Amino acid sequence: MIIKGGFVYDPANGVYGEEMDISIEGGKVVEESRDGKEIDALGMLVMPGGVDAHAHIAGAKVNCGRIMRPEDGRRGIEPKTKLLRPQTGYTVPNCYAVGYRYARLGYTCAFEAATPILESRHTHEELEEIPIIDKGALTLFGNNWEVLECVRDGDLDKLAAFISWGLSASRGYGVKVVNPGGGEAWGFGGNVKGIDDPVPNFGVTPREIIRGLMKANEILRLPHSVHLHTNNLGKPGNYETTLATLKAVEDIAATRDRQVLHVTHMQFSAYGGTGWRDFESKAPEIADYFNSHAQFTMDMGQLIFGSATTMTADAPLEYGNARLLHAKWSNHDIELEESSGVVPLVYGRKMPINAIQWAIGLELALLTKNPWQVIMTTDHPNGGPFVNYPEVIALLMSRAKREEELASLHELASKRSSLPSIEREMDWNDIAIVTRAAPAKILGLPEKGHLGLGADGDVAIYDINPTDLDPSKDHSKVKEAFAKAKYTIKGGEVVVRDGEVVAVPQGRTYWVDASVPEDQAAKVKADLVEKFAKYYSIQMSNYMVQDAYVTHPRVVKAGVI
Amino acid sequence: MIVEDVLCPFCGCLCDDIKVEVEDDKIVGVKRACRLGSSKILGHERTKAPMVRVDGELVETTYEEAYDRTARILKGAKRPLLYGWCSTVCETHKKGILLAEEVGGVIDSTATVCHGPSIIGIEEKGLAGSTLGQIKNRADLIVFWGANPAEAHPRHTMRYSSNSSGMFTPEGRRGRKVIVVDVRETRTAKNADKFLLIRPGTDYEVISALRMIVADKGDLVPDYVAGVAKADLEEVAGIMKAAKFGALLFGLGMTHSRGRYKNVDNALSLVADLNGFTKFVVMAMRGHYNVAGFGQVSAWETGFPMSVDFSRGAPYFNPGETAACDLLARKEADAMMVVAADPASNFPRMTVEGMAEIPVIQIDPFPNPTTLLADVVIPSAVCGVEAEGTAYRMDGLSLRMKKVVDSPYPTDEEIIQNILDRVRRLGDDN
Amino acid sequence: MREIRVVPRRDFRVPVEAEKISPDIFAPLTIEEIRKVEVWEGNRKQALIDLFEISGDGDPAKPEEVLIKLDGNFSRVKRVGEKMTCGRIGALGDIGMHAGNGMAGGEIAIKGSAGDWLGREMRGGKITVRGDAGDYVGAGYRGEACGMRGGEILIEGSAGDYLGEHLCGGTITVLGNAGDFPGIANRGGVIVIGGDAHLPGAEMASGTITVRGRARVLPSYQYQETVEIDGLSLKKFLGDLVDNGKGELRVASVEERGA
Amino acid sequence: MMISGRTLGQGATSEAKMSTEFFRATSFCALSELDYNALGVSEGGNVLVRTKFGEVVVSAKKDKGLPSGVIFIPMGPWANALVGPETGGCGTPQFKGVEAEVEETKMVVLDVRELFADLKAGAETS
Repeated sequence: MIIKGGFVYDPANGVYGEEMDISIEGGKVVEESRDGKEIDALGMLVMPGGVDAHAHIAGAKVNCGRIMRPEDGRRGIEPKTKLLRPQTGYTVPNCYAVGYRYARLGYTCAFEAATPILESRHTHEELEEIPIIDKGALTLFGNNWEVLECVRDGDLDKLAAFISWGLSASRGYGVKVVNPGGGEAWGFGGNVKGIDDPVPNFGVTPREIIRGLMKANEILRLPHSVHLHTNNLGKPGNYETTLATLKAVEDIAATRDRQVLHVTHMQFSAYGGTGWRDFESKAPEIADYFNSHAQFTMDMGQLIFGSATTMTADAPLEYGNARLLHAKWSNHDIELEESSGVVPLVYGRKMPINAIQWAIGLELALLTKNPWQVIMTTDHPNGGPFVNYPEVIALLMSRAKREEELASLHELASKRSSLPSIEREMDWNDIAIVTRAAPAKILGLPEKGHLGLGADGDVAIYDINPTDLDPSKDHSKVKEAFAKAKYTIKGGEVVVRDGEVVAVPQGRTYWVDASVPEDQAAKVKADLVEKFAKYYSIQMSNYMVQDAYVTHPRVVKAGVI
Repeated sequence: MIVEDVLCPFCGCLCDDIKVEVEDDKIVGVKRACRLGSSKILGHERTKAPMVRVDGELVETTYEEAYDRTARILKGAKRPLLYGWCSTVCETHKKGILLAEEVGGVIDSTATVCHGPSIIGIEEKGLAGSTLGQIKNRADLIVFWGANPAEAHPRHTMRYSSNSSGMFTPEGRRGRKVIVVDVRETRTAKNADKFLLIRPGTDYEVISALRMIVADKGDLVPDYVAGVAKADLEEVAGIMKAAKFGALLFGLGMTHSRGRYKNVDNALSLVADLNGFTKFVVMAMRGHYNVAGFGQVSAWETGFPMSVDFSRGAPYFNPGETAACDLLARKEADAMMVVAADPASNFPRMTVEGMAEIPVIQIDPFPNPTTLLADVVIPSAVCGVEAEGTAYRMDGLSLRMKKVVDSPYPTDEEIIQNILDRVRRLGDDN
Repeated sequence: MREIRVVPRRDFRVPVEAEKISPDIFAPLTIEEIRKVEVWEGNRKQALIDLFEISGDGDPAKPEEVLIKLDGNFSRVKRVGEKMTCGRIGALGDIGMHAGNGMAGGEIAIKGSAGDWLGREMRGGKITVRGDAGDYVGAGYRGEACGMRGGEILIEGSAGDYLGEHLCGGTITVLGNAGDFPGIANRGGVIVIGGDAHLPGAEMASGTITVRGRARVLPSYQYQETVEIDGLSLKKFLGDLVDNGKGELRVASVEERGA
Repeated sequence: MMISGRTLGQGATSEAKMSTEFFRATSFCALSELDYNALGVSEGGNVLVRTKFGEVVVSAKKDKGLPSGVIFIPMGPWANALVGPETGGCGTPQFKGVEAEVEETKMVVLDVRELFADLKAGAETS
C-alpha cells in the first residue's frame, strides 16, 4: 500500500509536514510497496496511528462501572450492522465500542492503565474482545504484600524478581503504582497522608515503595518506566506531595533511553489550596519543575465537562468522592494486592472546582515546554471519555477556543489558574508528539508512534490541509477532522474510511517477559508458595493468566540477563 | 491419576483445590469437595443423545438434525428467549450473546431468579466489595443476612469467611464475631454469636432502623421495628461499628422477599454508611458457579449484565420488562432456548406455563423437568469436568475451569457455534 | 382538531414497540404516510398499516391540533406518546408499557388501565388513567438519578410498586391504593395516594407524599404533628432520616409502628 | 407464610432432578413443631399447601428452627407450584414470603413427571 501525497507529520523521524508517500507492506512501513494498493491522501494530514498510554478500557473496574451504570450504557447506543457488533455507553462503552471509537479517532493502540495481578485474567478477557487496536495492560505493584516486604527488607533483586514474575503472571506490560501504601492501608479503612507516612503493619513508607520499585524497574531494564499515580491525588494542596515525590527520586537514573518515571494524570496531582474553598491551580509550579527535569514525563488527565466515571485503584479517594458528592460508590479490595473504587460523577462548567480542574490540565500541557514530556490523556473515563480527544486537541491548538470556553465557565477557572495568560498554541507537530510519538516513546514501543522504516503500518489520515487551515481560528474544523479520521490504517489494513469502521481485525496484546537470575526467582517463589498456602483464597497453580487468554501476544523481552 | 487443584463446578464458591482421581478416563474419586461438589463431579444420569419431539414424544436424533431444528425455530421467532447460562463457561456466554444478536432475541441468565435484584440494587448504589481473600485475611465480623452457607455454600465458612484464618485473623472463628439475620433458625444461624430473627418481608425496615442507629439517630427509632426489639438492633449496630473489618454477606433471603432489590439497595447503603466509621464490605452469595460470569461477559459485550433485548439490533435492558420470567409470565416469548439451567423447576409454575406453549430447545448434560417440556434436546459436555473455560467466583474473580476427562459430547460452546452457523446460513438464504 | 384513529388488526402476543404513535410524528404526515410509519413487532420491523388500521383526517396539521384515538386492545403496544410535546392521545381501552415515556407536553387520556413505566422520565404534560396503572409510574430509567421531572399523572384506580421512584418534580395522584415503596428516593415531587401504601417515601430527600388511607411507616421517619388537609386528619412525618431527608410524609392511618 | 430456599439435599441432587433422591430432597414442607402438631399430621403424613397462585401436596416434616406461622419448602417444582408469576417490575418472582394455607391431607405427593405431565400435553391439545 502506498499512501500518496499527504502532509506527513512524523516527529520521531524529524518529518514536519512534508508532502511524501508512505509505503506499507506486510503490516510494516517499508521503502517501497509493490502490492498496487493506493490511498489518496493528497492535501490531507498524515500521522502515525494514535497511541493512548493511559486509559481504563478493560478489566474488573471498568466492568463494574458498566454494571453499576446502566444509565451510561443507554448513551451512545448504536445497533449492530453487518460488520459491527452493537455499541453502548459513553463513559464506560462496551468492548466493541472501545475498539471502534479509538479507530475512528485514528488511534491504533491503547493501554489499560491498571490491572491487579489476581484479576488480570478478567482484564485480558476484555482486551481480547476489543477489536482493531493493539493493547496492553500495566500491572499494579504499589500495594502488593510481596513488594512491601521486599522493600522493607531492602532486597531489590528479589523485588525485581517479583516484578518479573508478576508481569508474567498478569501478562502485563509495566509497573503501575497507585497511591503506594494507601491501598494497603485501605484494607482497614485507612490511607497514607504523604510519602513519609508509614504503611500500617508493614513498616515501609510510600517514598521507600516508589524508590524501590523504580530501582527494580531499572534493574529489569523494562521498556516502560514506573507509571505513578501519586499519593494524595485529588486533594487540595497535593502539588507539594507531587513535587516531594519527584524530588525524592531525582537521584535514580534510567537504564534505557526513556524517562525514569511517568507521573500519570497530573491534572489530579497539581492542586493548591488548603481545602476546597481556596482550591487553586499549581500547574505552573509543576510545569516549571518538569522544564528543568527532563527525566520525568507526565500525561494531562484533562477534564471534560459532562458525565464521567471515575475509577481508580485509589480506593480511599473514591470513598471520599462518593460521600462528598452523595454518589453511587463501588469499592473492590483485592486480597494481598490492591484496592479500587468506582464513582460516577458529572463535571459542571459552573462548578468552581471542576472549572479550575479543566484549566489545570491545559496549563500543564501548555506550560511544559517540551511536548515529549507531557502527553494527551483524559485518564479515560476519569477526566472524561477518550472520544473527546478531538476537543482537547482543539483546545491545545487554539487560544481563541480556550477563551471561548473560559467565558462559559465559572469565573474561578480564570482567577485561580494561569490559563487566560497562556498564549501558546500547539502546532501540528506538537499534536503529533503528544498524541502518538511521545506516548509510544514513553511506553517503550519502538514500532509505534512513528512512520520510519520498520514501524508498524499504523497510520491516521485526517481530512484537513495543514497548510491552508489556521487551527487557531478554525478550531471547530480541527475538532471535526480528528473526530472522524478519513482513513485509519492498522497494520497496513484500512480499518476506517470516511470516519466509519470498515474492517475489524484482531489487534495484538503487548506484555513484557523480563528474565531474572534463577536463584532470585527461586527466592520469590518460596515466598509466594507460603503466601498462597496461608493467605490467598486460590491455589498458586490457578493464579497465572493462561495462554488461552492472550491469543495474539506481542511479547517484549527485557530483564537482567 | 490424581488431577490437582481442580475447580468445582457447583456453587459460587468456585473452590479451586479439589483433587480428582481419574482411572481410564473415568472419575473414580473426589477429595476436598463438599457434598454438593462431589456429587456434581462424580456425575449423574446423562441425556444420552440429541432428541426431538415427534407426536408428543422425544425421540433420538442426530446432532445435525437437532442443530437444524434449533436454528429454524430461533430464526423463525419474533421474540426468542435465550435463557440460562449459569452452569457453563464464559466462552459459551460470548457465543450465546452473539447468537442472541443474530436472531434478535432476548438473552437472560438465571441471575434474574436469584441475585438479579442485587444487581439492580447495585445499579442504584454501587457495590462496596472485595475478593473473598480480603475477608479471610481481615474480617473480624461476618454478617450473614438471608444467607445459609451451611446448606448452599458448604465450604464458604471454612475457606473464606467465619471459620477461615489469614494474616490478620490468625485465630479464625475464635477471633471473629458472626451475626446471622434470617426468618428462621438455619444451620448457619446455630453457629452465630448473635442471631436476629426477623419476619419475612421486613428486611428493608430492619435495615433502615440499623442505618438510623449507626448514624447515632437511634433515639428516633421506635422500641420495636417489625417485631424486633430496638435493643437487639442496637446490639447488632454496636458490633458492626466496633468491628475493624466487617463483611455483610447476603443471600436470597434478601432478594426473594418482599422489597426485593430495594432490600439490597438499602443494605448497600448501610455498608456505605458503616465505612464512615470502620471498614465494611458487602457481597452477594451467588449460587451457581458461573452465574456471576454471565453478568460480567454480558456487561462487557453489551453494556448490561442480564435481561438484554436485541429485538431492535441494539441492546435494551430493563428487567421487569425483558427478564425471562416477565416474557414467559406474559406469554410474549414465542420460542425459548435453555442452556445450562432448568427453568421448568426453578420458575414459578404459572410462569412455566408460558414455556409449555412454545418451542423449547434444551442444551444441558442432564435430563430434568425442562426436558419434559423441550422440543429439541441437545446433550453437552459438563463444563469444569469434561470441558475447560472461564468462570467467575461470587466475588468477581475469574478462574480457569479444568477439563479432567474426555467427553463423547460436544461442549456448549461448540453447540452454540453450530447453531450460529446454521442461523447465518438461513439468513443468507432469505 | 385533526383526529386520527388507530385500531389494532389483531391481538398481539409479541409486544409492539410504537414510539412513533405520537402527535409530533403524525402531525406533518398525510394518512398515507402515517400508514407507512415504522414500528417493531418483536424483532420485525413493520409498517403501521401492517398491524393497525389507520383512518381520520388526511391533511397534515400542527402537532398541537392532533388527536390520536387508540381504539381496541393496546395492552401490548408499548411506548405510545414517547417524547410527545403537545397534542392529545386518547386510548379507549388499555395501553401497554412505557406510555408517555419522556413526554414533555400534551395529554394522554387512558380509559382502561396502563402498563408499567407509565410516564417514565416525564417532563411535562398530563396523563390520566381511568383504570389502574402498573409498577414504576413516573419513575426513571435504571440507574438514573431522576425519574419524572415535571407534569401531572392522575390514576383513578390503583398503582403498582415503586410509584414515582426517583421523582424529581411533577405531581402524581392515585385515587386508589399504591403498592410498595411509593415515592422512593423522591427528590422534590408531589405524590397523593387516596388509599393505602406500603413503606412510602423510603430515602426521600425532599418533596411531599400524602397517603389518605393506611400506610406502614419506616422507622427512619420522625413524627412531627397532626395536620388537617382537605377535611382529613393526617399524621405528618419528617424523613427519610437515613439520608438526612427533608421530605414530608402525611398519613391518615398509620399501621402500628414497630409491630 | 411460605418460604423456599436451598438445602444440602436439594443442591446435591439438583442436576439429577429425575431421581428419587431429588424427589425426596425437595417434595416436603417443613413446619414448626407447634404448627405441625396443630395440624394433626401423622408421622410421615402429607399436607396440602395452597396459595393464591396454586396448590401442591408435599410430605410434612418438623423443623425446630422455624417460627410458628412460617413454612419452608426446598427450592424446586413443588415449592414453585405455590409462587406467583409477577416480578414486581424487577424480573424476579417473590419466592419467599407467600401467604399460604396448610392442611393435613391423605392425597399423595406427585412425582416430577406427574407434576409436569399436564403441561406439555395440555398445551398441545389447546
